Amino acid sequence: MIDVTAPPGTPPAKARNRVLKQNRRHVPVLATLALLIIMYAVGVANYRGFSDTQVVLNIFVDNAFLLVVAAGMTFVILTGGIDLSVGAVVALTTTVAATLLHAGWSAAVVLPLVLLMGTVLGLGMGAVIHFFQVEPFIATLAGMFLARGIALLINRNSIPITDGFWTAMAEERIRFGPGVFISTSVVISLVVVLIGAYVLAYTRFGRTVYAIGGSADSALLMGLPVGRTRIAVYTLSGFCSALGGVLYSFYMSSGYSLNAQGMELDAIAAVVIGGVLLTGGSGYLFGTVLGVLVLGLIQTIITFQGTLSSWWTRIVVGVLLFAFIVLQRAVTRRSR
Amino acid sequence: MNFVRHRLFWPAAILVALLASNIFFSSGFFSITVHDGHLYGSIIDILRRSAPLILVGIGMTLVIATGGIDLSVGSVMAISGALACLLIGDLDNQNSVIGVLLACAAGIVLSLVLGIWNGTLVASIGIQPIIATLILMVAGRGIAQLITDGQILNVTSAPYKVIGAGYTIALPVSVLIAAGMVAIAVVLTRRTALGLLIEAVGGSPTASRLAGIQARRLTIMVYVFSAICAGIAGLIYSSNVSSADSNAAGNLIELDAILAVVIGGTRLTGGRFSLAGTVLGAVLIETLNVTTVSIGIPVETTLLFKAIVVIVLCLVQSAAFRAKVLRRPSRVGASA
Amino acid sequence: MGSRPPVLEMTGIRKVFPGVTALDDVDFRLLPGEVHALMGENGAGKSTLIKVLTGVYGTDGGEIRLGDTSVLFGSPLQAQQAGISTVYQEVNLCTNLSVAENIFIGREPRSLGRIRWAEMRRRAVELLARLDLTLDVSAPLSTYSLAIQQMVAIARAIDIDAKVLILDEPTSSLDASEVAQLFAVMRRLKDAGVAILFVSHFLDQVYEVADRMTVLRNGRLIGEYRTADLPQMQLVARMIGKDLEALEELESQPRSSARELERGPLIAKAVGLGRAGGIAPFDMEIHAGEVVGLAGLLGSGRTEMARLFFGADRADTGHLEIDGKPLVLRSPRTAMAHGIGFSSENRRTEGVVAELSVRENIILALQAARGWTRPIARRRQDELVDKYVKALNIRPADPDMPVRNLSGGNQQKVLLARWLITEPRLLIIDEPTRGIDVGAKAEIQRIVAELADGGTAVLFVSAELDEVLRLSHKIEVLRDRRLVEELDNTDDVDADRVMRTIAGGVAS
Amino acid sequence: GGDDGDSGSGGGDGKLVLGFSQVGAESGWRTANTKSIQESAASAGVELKFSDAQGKQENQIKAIRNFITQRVDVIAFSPVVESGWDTVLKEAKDANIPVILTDRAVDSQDTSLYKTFIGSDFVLEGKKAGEWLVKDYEGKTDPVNIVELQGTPGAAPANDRKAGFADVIKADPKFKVVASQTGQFTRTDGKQVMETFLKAQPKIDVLYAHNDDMGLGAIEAIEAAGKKPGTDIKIITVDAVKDGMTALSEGKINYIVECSPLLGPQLMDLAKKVKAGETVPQRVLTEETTFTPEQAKAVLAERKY
Ligand SMILES: Nc1ncnc2c1ncn2[C@@H]1O[C@H](COP(=O)(O)OP(=O)(O)OP(=O)(O)O)[C@@H](O)[C@H]1O
Ligand SMILES: Nc1ncnc2c1ncn2[C@@H]1O[C@H](COP(=O)(O)OP(=O)(O)OP(=O)(O)O)[C@@H](O)[C@H]1O
Ligand SMILES: [Mg+2]
Ligand SMILES: [Mg+2]
Repeated sequence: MIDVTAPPGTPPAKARNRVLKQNRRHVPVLATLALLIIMYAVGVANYRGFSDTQVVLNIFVDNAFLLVVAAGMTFVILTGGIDLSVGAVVALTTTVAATLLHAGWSAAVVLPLVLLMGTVLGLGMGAVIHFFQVEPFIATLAGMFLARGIALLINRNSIPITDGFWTAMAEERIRFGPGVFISTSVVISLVVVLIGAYVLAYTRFGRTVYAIGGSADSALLMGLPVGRTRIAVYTLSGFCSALGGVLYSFYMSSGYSLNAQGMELDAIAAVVIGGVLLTGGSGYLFGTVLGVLVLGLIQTIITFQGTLSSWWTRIVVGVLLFAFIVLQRAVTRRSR
Repeated sequence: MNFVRHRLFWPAAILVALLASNIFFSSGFFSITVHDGHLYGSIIDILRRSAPLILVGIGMTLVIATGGIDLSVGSVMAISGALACLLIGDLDNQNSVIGVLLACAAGIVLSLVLGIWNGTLVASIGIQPIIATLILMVAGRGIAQLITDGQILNVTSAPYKVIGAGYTIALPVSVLIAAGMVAIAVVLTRRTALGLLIEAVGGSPTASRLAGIQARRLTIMVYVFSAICAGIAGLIYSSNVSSADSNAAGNLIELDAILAVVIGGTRLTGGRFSLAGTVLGAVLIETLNVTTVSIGIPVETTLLFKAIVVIVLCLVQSAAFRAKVLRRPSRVGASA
Repeated sequence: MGSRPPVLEMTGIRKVFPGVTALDDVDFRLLPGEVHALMGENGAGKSTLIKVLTGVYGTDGGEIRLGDTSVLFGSPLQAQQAGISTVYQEVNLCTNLSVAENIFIGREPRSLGRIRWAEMRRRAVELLARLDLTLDVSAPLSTYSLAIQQMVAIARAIDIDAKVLILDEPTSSLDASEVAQLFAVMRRLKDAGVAILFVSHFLDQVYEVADRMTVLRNGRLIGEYRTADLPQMQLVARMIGKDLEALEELESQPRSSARELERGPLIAKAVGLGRAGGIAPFDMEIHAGEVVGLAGLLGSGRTEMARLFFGADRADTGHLEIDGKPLVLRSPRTAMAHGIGFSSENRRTEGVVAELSVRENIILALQAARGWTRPIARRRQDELVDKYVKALNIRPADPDMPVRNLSGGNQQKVLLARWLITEPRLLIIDEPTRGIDVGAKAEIQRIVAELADGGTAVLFVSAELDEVLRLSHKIEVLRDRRLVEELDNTDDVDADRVMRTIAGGVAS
Repeated sequence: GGDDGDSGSGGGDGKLVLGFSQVGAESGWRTANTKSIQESAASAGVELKFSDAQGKQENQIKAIRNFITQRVDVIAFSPVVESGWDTVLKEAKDANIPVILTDRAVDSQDTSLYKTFIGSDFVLEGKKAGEWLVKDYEGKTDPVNIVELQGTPGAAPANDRKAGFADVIKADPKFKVVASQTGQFTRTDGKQVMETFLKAQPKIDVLYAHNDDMGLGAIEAIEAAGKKPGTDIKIITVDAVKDGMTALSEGKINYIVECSPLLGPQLMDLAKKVKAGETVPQRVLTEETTFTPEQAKAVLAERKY
């Protein structure tokens, strides 16, 4: 027999080699995690009250919606696509929800309705992308204009949400102790992430997503349901955006057509920082979680710093991002 | 019949349709009069407005052709404009041509440096382009605001105003500058082998590496070119209103630029690119903007209108759509 | 056997691509339990026929009957579900996924929709064992060489239990032992009643396994024959439509060793060159006018060795000496600057740039060497391109056709042309005749011989041992990614002498 | 209220800590606003914790939460939008930290969530603009074609200044808004939109711009079209930043409704009062006026923003 796994050497060598290969695939994520911890440590060292557990929990509280949106985005990017419409869909969801609730509809109707709306929008974009072979970029950009356009048409002003269920969700806190709590949104977002991670790792659909990212043509020739999966991925992203929008409206207890501007970029950034390749086919949802935490942590550091003028805020965000990315790059590269 | 097959036929058709639609609302739309020594009319306006987008667009085209993307163009515009205005403001005689030229040179040189920065992050450190340029996109705006101290810098400099608002030989200077840069880009890419090498790198990085192409140097070059284009666009933008507004300058222009590139038939995955297509795309987008105003689309529905145009555009542009819907339904071969 | 009704029958198949009629009124029948060879030159239409059959392309006419129902598949998936399992010409797998996944994706063992990874790996190992392969099935496929990827593709196909198995040039870069393994499996399946469609440019392989064959030329059906009734020479004549004399002289290539070699100056010398996980440190010399062949089993390290000479991979031990001067190869660029050229075995991902035209692909390396500031004049381009389009008989002979649209073999020719026009002093060619038809293969062998006579040093890698024996003056034998012996290719050296060395029979 | 009882140490118990969350730095006006607050904090001996929200409500909410955890004495912020503050404001209330709104209102039902709101009334600004117009065209009968440059669609100032203006002029049918588009509050867009108006509209008598910058952009367009801004086309804008005032004094703008960014002194004053537990009015209007060219000439000199 020809053994091609083992480099010149003995069986033990082979075992080691295999272990190495295993870990190697997780290096980006591990590196990100490590750097994240370091960054947190730096924060603790520099700012009074940064070590407070609630500071960490707040990062989740403040970014639950982003986490959900980014989770959907992860699926899209893993197939090598991109979804620019997410921010607009979030805005549309909040506006529609707020308007309907304002008009006295019951939450039990509104909630499924807005989720459905987002899903359908995603489905539409996915269909256009697959059947008419339109570049995801334009298709979803059109979706972005459309969603914001509709939102703006519905109402230019921000609409308060006073519905009982919504306010309850907004103010409900799961407390672990005095002043240590998370919001229900956090729970929802984490559930979404767990389900997403499971789907990616353990279901045929999930693996097909990776396959398409690796090579859509090959996947097609291997007899995989490329079209169906593509459409499904954008539909999923649409749903996640809508759900993100709902969480957002919990968080803001209002709806506004200009909400979540540029959230698409935050989501994409989170996904990519988390080690997912924009060309698709490689990366983990857990990485995305880290990506979101990185952005959140940067924002927190900024707020703790206080006294930063608008421009210094931007510059510092850029610098922190830069430092993080370069370190991450250095670590992962060394392991290659 | 043959020109119908041409890649740019459909965008061109849409452009014509948009222009035509104006005639119903403003009769004098196509009339070009001579008005104190220069051409004056809506068409001229459209061209003038397109100039910055065309500039940014052609830079973006080359970046995208190598398989990259440049989100920082807007910030670079803001920075170069801000620096130029700052320097001109410090001149004891704001009307000295030399001083203005030097100030502009400074703006462009700074952009060049920023381009090197982007290029290095992407090519040498190997950061994914979208993140690498996101860093400058965020921090860059801060830097611009730092330069202008968050205020709008006014200059009262006749020579500077010429760049964005002036005319020579009856034509807007900005348009001439844009045309010049397009010419340079065309010559650079098509009269030398640059175009071929860029397309090779974008088409298949590994293959071109094994063919002895030095992707790194090329990549840095295109980011520098993109930044320079953005820098010049920034000068035009700020000169147009004789003031540097570091917030508004080039805000969200990266989206329009990418859209223009894609409309022009360059694929975001890199490889084959078309500068002519991008120019057409840019003009199309600005025509769209002018049209929304001149036919008096209410503000609330402007975005919807854009969405619809973009959707129509990307549908008719897709061969698959035409094959499936416009003609009698027949299966098109899956992309293999 | 003719009495049995065909499992698959294609009649009057037509396929037109812009500019090319790939298939023109082609009939094809596949009987149960037979191995049927589809023969034809590069660009004859074999792969297209297969792609039309399996729903990758739509037809422009004709009918496909599976059993006694008329079918038109919308996608490979549908074809697969209808019991047609296919290995397409180029390796079409997802190299970012693990070996095991590439074999099972779409058919993973599951319970309640949850993929059972452990079982999947176990079954993958078993399956590969049937092909006599031991791989780390959880490693990404990308870490394996092309030949191994090809074996994985085959493993995937044969595991799908199907009425019809289609293999488009599965053996193009396998060597004897793998081919033997594959044929064994094919016979087993055949006895189980599976109908197998087999494409290969290796005539003796065809004669070994095929019961019947169908010959295509320029997209037209030439005829359907029992293998027994059609001697090789006539088959070739039917394929390329040349008369027999022309062929005899093609076939009768003199062995290089026959031609006495005037060994030129030393060009390249490897000193302890090596790469962990790729190839153990080795020493080797190549002189001007010398053809050095690399022989070894699949995965023995030939490609890795070749790549080190070009700096395609960084060596982590030893160094290279060019004209006696030590040289660190940082990138292929440096190698090219010293007159080294390298055509990869993996034309699809490391060779041609699919969307660029034939012309652009051919001049790419030369242009890269000149730098972007000195473009090659259009007239000069045309000269160069036309010369090699003719010499290598690249079809369609349209320099502005995107390479993507060329048949596999023709793409290989384009890749070869790219390096020939750079006129290197040391040309490294890894599997240059992969998927190339008999006529062109002989042509390429002639070109290599000529280059050598012209004073070019050639490092020649091929899975086809005869080819190596015929062309090289010196044969480097590799085993388990280690250079084990260097043979001067004298008349007493022959295939089984080399095989014994490879197998480790001869003390080295 | 404008009586300045400052310089007296607010509560006596050391320095008063004020957490202020600014919208961003989206305009010169905003920057002036920030400056004013920072300077007056310094002069009033207030420790200012400043946080910039980059125009994002999320960031602003985060910042306020942060102030709460940091236990500042008073929280002040200019809401990005009017809705969606109840939750975080409740949190502040629970931590019994008084909240002051500046510049923009919030639409919470429960007004106990904040102590007071100091800032301009955008609707009123719109009204003032309208009233001047009505007065200016008093007695004339032939129709008046108005074009409007709106701010960013959806932004509160844009909505309210539009509404206020429309509200006043609708009384008289001779006033007709023939075109109304967004100029995004920026000069460039103001100029470009005006260029198109000038081509598309046969006759324009009046331009109403929601801020000076758009007006200044429009002036360039009007001049480029060979018309005289201020005479051929009457121009009304809002804000009264320095550049605007200059143009006004040159007669290129006919009327500016002031929207003063200089809330600093009043804010510090209020902060100290609420800290000291004194009662303050629910609504404090910033002293603002309106300017005609003559008035502009007078004050131009000491206009610093
Ligand atoms: N997608 C395509 N577009 C245009 N022409 C094509 C396309 N695919 C194949 N062709 C043309 O069809 C003809 C047949 O190609 P095909 O791949 O079937 O040849 P083949 O018999 O498989 O050759 P080889 O032995 O080299 O694989 C060739 O001339 C090729 O150029
Ligand atoms: N990039 C890589 N990373 C890790 N291992 C590799 C890599 N490339 C090749 N290998 C391993 O090194 C062995 C030698 O590969 P190589 O391609 O040189 O073999 P070969 O002799 O050329 O056989 P063939 O090319 O016919 O597969 C392969 O069996 C493969 O397992
Ligand atoms: Mg073929
Ligand atoms: Mg090999």
